[in-house]
Amino acid sequence: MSVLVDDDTRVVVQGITGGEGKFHTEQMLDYGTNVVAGAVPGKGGQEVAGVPVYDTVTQAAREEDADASVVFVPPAFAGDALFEALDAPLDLVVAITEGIPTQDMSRVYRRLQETDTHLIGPNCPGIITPGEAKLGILPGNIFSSGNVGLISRSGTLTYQIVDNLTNRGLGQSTAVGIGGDPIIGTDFIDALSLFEADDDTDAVVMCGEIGGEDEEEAAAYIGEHMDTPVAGFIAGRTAPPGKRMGHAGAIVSGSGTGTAESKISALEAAGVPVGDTPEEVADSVEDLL
Amino acid sequence: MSVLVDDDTRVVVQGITGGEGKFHTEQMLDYGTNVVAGAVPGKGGQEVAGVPVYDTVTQAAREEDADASVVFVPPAFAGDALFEALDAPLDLVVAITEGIPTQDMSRVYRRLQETDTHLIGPNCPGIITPGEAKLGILPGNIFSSGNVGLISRSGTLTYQIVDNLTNRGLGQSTAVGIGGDPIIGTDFIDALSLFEADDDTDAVVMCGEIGGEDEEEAAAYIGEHMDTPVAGFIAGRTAPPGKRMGHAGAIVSGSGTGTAESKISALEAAGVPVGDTPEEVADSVEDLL
Amino acid sequence: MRLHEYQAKGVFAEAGIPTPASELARTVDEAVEAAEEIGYPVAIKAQVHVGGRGKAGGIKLVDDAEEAREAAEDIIGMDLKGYDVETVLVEEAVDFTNELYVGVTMDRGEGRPVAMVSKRGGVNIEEVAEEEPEAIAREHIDPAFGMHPFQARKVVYDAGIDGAVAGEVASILTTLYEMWDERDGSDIEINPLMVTEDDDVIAADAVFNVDGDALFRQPELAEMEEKAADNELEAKAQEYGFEGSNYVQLDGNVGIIGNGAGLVMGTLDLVDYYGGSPANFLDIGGGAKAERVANALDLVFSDEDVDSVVFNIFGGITRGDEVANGINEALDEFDEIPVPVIVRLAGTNAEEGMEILNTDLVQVESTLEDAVQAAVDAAEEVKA
Amino acid sequence: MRLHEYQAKGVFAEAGIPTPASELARTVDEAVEAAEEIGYPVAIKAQVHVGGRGKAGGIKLVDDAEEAREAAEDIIGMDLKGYDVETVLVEEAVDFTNELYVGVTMDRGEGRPVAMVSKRGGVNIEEVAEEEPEAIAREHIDPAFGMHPFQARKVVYDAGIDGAVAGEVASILTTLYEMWDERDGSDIEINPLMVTEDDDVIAADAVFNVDGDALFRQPELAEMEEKAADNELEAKAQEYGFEGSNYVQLDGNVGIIGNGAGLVMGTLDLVDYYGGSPANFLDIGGGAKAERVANALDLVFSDEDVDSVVFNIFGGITRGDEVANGINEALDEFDEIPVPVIVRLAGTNAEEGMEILNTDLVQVESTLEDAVQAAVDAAEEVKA
Repeated sequence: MSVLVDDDTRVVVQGITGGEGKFHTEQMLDYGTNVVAGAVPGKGGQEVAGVPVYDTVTQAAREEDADASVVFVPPAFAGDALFEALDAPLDLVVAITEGIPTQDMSRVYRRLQETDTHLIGPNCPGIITPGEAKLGILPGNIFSSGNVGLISRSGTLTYQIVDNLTNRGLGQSTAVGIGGDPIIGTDFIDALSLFEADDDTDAVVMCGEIGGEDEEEAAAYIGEHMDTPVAGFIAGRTAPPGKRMGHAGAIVSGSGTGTAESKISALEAAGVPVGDTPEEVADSVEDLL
Repeated sequence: MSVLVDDDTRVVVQGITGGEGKFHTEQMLDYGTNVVAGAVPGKGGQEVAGVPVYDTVTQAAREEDADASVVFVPPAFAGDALFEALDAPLDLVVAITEGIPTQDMSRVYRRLQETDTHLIGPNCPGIITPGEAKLGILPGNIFSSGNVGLISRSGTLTYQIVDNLTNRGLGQSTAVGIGGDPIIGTDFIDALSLFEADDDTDAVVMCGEIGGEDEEEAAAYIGEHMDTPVAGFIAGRTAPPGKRMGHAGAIVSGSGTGTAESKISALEAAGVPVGDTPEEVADSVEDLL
Repeated sequence: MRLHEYQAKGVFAEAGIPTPASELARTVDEAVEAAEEIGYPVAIKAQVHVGGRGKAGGIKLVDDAEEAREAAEDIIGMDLKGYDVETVLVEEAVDFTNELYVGVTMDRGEGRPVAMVSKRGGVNIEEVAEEEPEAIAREHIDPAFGMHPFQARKVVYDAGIDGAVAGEVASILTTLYEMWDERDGSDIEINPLMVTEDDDVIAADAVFNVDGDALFRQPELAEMEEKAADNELEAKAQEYGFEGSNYVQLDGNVGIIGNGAGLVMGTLDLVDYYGGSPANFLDIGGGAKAERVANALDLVFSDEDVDSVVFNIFGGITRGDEVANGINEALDEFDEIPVPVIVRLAGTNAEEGMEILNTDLVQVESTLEDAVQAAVDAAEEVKA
Repeated sequence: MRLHEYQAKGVFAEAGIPTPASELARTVDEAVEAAEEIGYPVAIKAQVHVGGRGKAGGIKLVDDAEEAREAAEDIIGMDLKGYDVETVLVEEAVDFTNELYVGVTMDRGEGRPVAMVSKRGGVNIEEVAEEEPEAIAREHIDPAFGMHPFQARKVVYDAGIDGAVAGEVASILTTLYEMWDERDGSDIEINPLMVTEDDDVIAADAVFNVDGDALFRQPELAEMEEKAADNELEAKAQEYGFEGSNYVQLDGNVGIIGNGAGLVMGTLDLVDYYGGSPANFLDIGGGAKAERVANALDLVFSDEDVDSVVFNIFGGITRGDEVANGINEALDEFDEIPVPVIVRLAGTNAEEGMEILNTDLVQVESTLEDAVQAAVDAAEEVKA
């Protein structure tokens, strides 16, 4: 078992004819992901890496029986691409695109609430069930199959932590990068509840960062609803207020919400050990299992 | 028992300071309706017919514990007034206003689907539970209390049929004018299902007219879901295609949908006797009871 | 409210939709001059609100000045299905390889707009809808969000539009929806949307119907509403304030006046039921003020086909006695009542009202059935 | 992206929101001339992106030319919390009886905009929000429908705004929301919105923050983005293409370069954890092309406070050996490496990569912890 993606997930790549889209389609195919179609307006009938391209997501989903998509569409058109994926409808949409205007995402998020689709991202590395499928740009080779679930707002920091886990033989059930934007689809709580319900996940690592209050809300959720143990990490302890740290969502507001301290203390209050270093996170996971 | 309104319904009148709003507030109060507030922006603090006026519906609902409204707001502002009523939120909104632009109603209807509010109208005479309360402009004195439910797209035609019923001693549980516009809140099926669930309604009269396919859909619903017997009447048998008959919704389309024939045969196929005259409708009701 | 083809094309062109070169002409000379300017072949098209203009002889394709003059002479001033043709549109004839259909309308059943695209343009789309519904691709629009760009593409590709023009057709559909949305359209369509050999697309005809209830916020379109109505009686109705759909002229000889659309429709049906033939639909609305009643009677009397009138009022909030006084006052204004008028009052204080009515001028009946029967009988007598 | 006060007021005024008469001045003479033209009293306000300008001496109210000259001399060229003041806004001083607050921002928790109104204007609204949250009325906006007119009224009346100005405040809030929506605002506010004795309302200050990710479709606002960054290092970062938030200067002496925002933040935290102090945040993004690596190093070397650099790359899709080659190439471009650089590679082919790195120029560490520790130690040594 795993969360959201597995061997059977049938994937459309939106924006497959672009540079990134093409490259990562090949990478996903190499990893064994079931990429069944691409969708790019005006490019219907072409092929990319042996995958047939359709003009619309609806056509791709209908003709190839796809149930998920990965979105590499440029920011100016990504909002529309997400609406298209929700409309198809697909069960899972993974939005890799960075730099989507916040108001576009606000509208997508509004629509998302009315659907049963899981949206991951945007501005995220994707999701991987090691040995089965990856949807996104994650480097498949650093992951290994196991019983640790991983949720993270960041990309390379996730890889760092996965590396620490894998080096100790702690494999992953599924790892999901939920993205560094202020408005995202699947949030910590959504992902935590999926792992809680997954029989093959015995511990979860939750890797947060400054900005917003999702980690605080997740802490409350963990305290009330989770039996599966959770270990935490929070990046950005040294970030000054009012400055964005790379991610559009990683900012401590002037009024002092979104600080690392607030998140760490909320998690610790919910019984979640928060590591000071990635190594300490791996230590905690070993303890929890 | 009754449907949607009774003694306990606490009513806000939106647009209470206008000519119609004021007149019908007095009429409703005379009938015994529990009109507890008015709402008109900028008129907060005034009184109309002894009823306190608030600037917003939210304030009126909060301060006076209202759960329903009647809307007399002019067409240009009525769409906004309906959104305000849905937002409050109220359980029941009765929109009397005629001439609301169809696109405004399309947006209201979209929002309505996400709420639990019952919207009656627009372009309707309102709803009455004889002896308890009336919300709208219906002439209270022609109604009498009894066990016949009545649903109609028209105003005076309803009065005509009620008159025929009352003259024979066939009183009404509740009568609801659902309105003559192309896009309305409560449709035949909604109202039929309410009467079906009402213990004190033993027969229903459904008074339709040309335009749209609501009557056809209602016929299918009656055939499948109704135990309470229904009698029907359809106005507009002699209307030529492409011409609106007074009501914005009363039009047989060029392609031939919305004809009286289609509606009558659908109803008859569902076992609903359709009278040729209002008197025949009353005959049918006597037979059904 | 329906715009004329030339008005609709003006609005389309302003929004950036390609339309053929064209000029409006009111005389034969103007038409020929316009044809010369545009260059042959041109189409000469009657500007009246009638479907199937082509079949009825209202559209002619001409190749030179002589033909243009002949066609203009034929069309200007002709009677097209009951309408006088006063104006023609002289328009560049476009060579095409394909005719498409695109349109946006309100789907009243769904309560939301729907965009439609078909490869079967250039023919009656309602017939296509009936005979081959799958030939029209449809996409419902969420009125909260408006049309997403992907939806325009989706419906165009679903309709099987050729890839060479799909992008351009989607873009025209997007413009069409925006117009529909911003200008309170009820039905907007291009049929045919012509595709040329060079894969250009061009709107060869244009339909633009506006929601009459929204004209208050569409001043530019309201101005286009022709002051001159389609015929004299409808013009008179407008003058009297029986706007829009409250007066509809029909083919029969029994005039019908009442209050409330449903009740008037019901009265029409009863006239038919008793073997008569309705001359009109006239809803005078709530109350029965003397002036409004007088105007209504004058309007119906002006219809030469009318042989009797049934006046059916259900007094609700307004009491029957008040209504009767209003009717008496109105009747006083006529030197002579030209055809029999049968009045029926019902509702609050109906009996008091019927006693008040001046029976020297009108016949009073106490039930709807009796009143309609009397009017039908009276009309038959006149005919006989 | 934050507009200057004068830019924001320009946008507000264009949208029809009343603002005080004002002129921009770059010299003392220009300021005095502007003051004379506007008429005293006027406010002279420093145009820099700093909160609490008043308290810091960046805003002065003057009553005559002499005072104006003095104030302009004080403010123009002053250092305001680290920013050079180059421009002042000379503005009519408005007499007011009340100061309100109105604003629109994105509530990221809800994923939808929120409109805010308060009678507690003229003070730091974030403090009000913390100390007396009920003093701010809030209304969430459905991004599908936009702000309904009733919502503007609702939040204004809920805030307890006086009936005499409620309509005008609601109308200003509506305009504010439309601007926010059409121009991709992130935070827009008026604080204070002054109410005069005659119940006029006027925007005495203006905040307009734009979503940097949306500047591609807001060319007018993008042009307002000051070419001159807030300081030299940030200007250099922009030039090198480390736009927006990818380079942030901090107060410490350990330079930090890495790929990925989370990993760089994590590295900053580790520097702090090991007793060091980060000099900057620099995310060079995916891959490690030689030119980009060289630019990153040059940027961090340009910071005079930097005593050592930790370079932390996690090779994911990009293999460690490729990354190492990129770094070697980049290092070759420097005649001299001015401060110790500690490199740590991880991920795919990390070991191969570390073997390839030129250890004459950089120190290589195999774990994150060791690399950070080494950088902190090196920085301490330089200091000592």
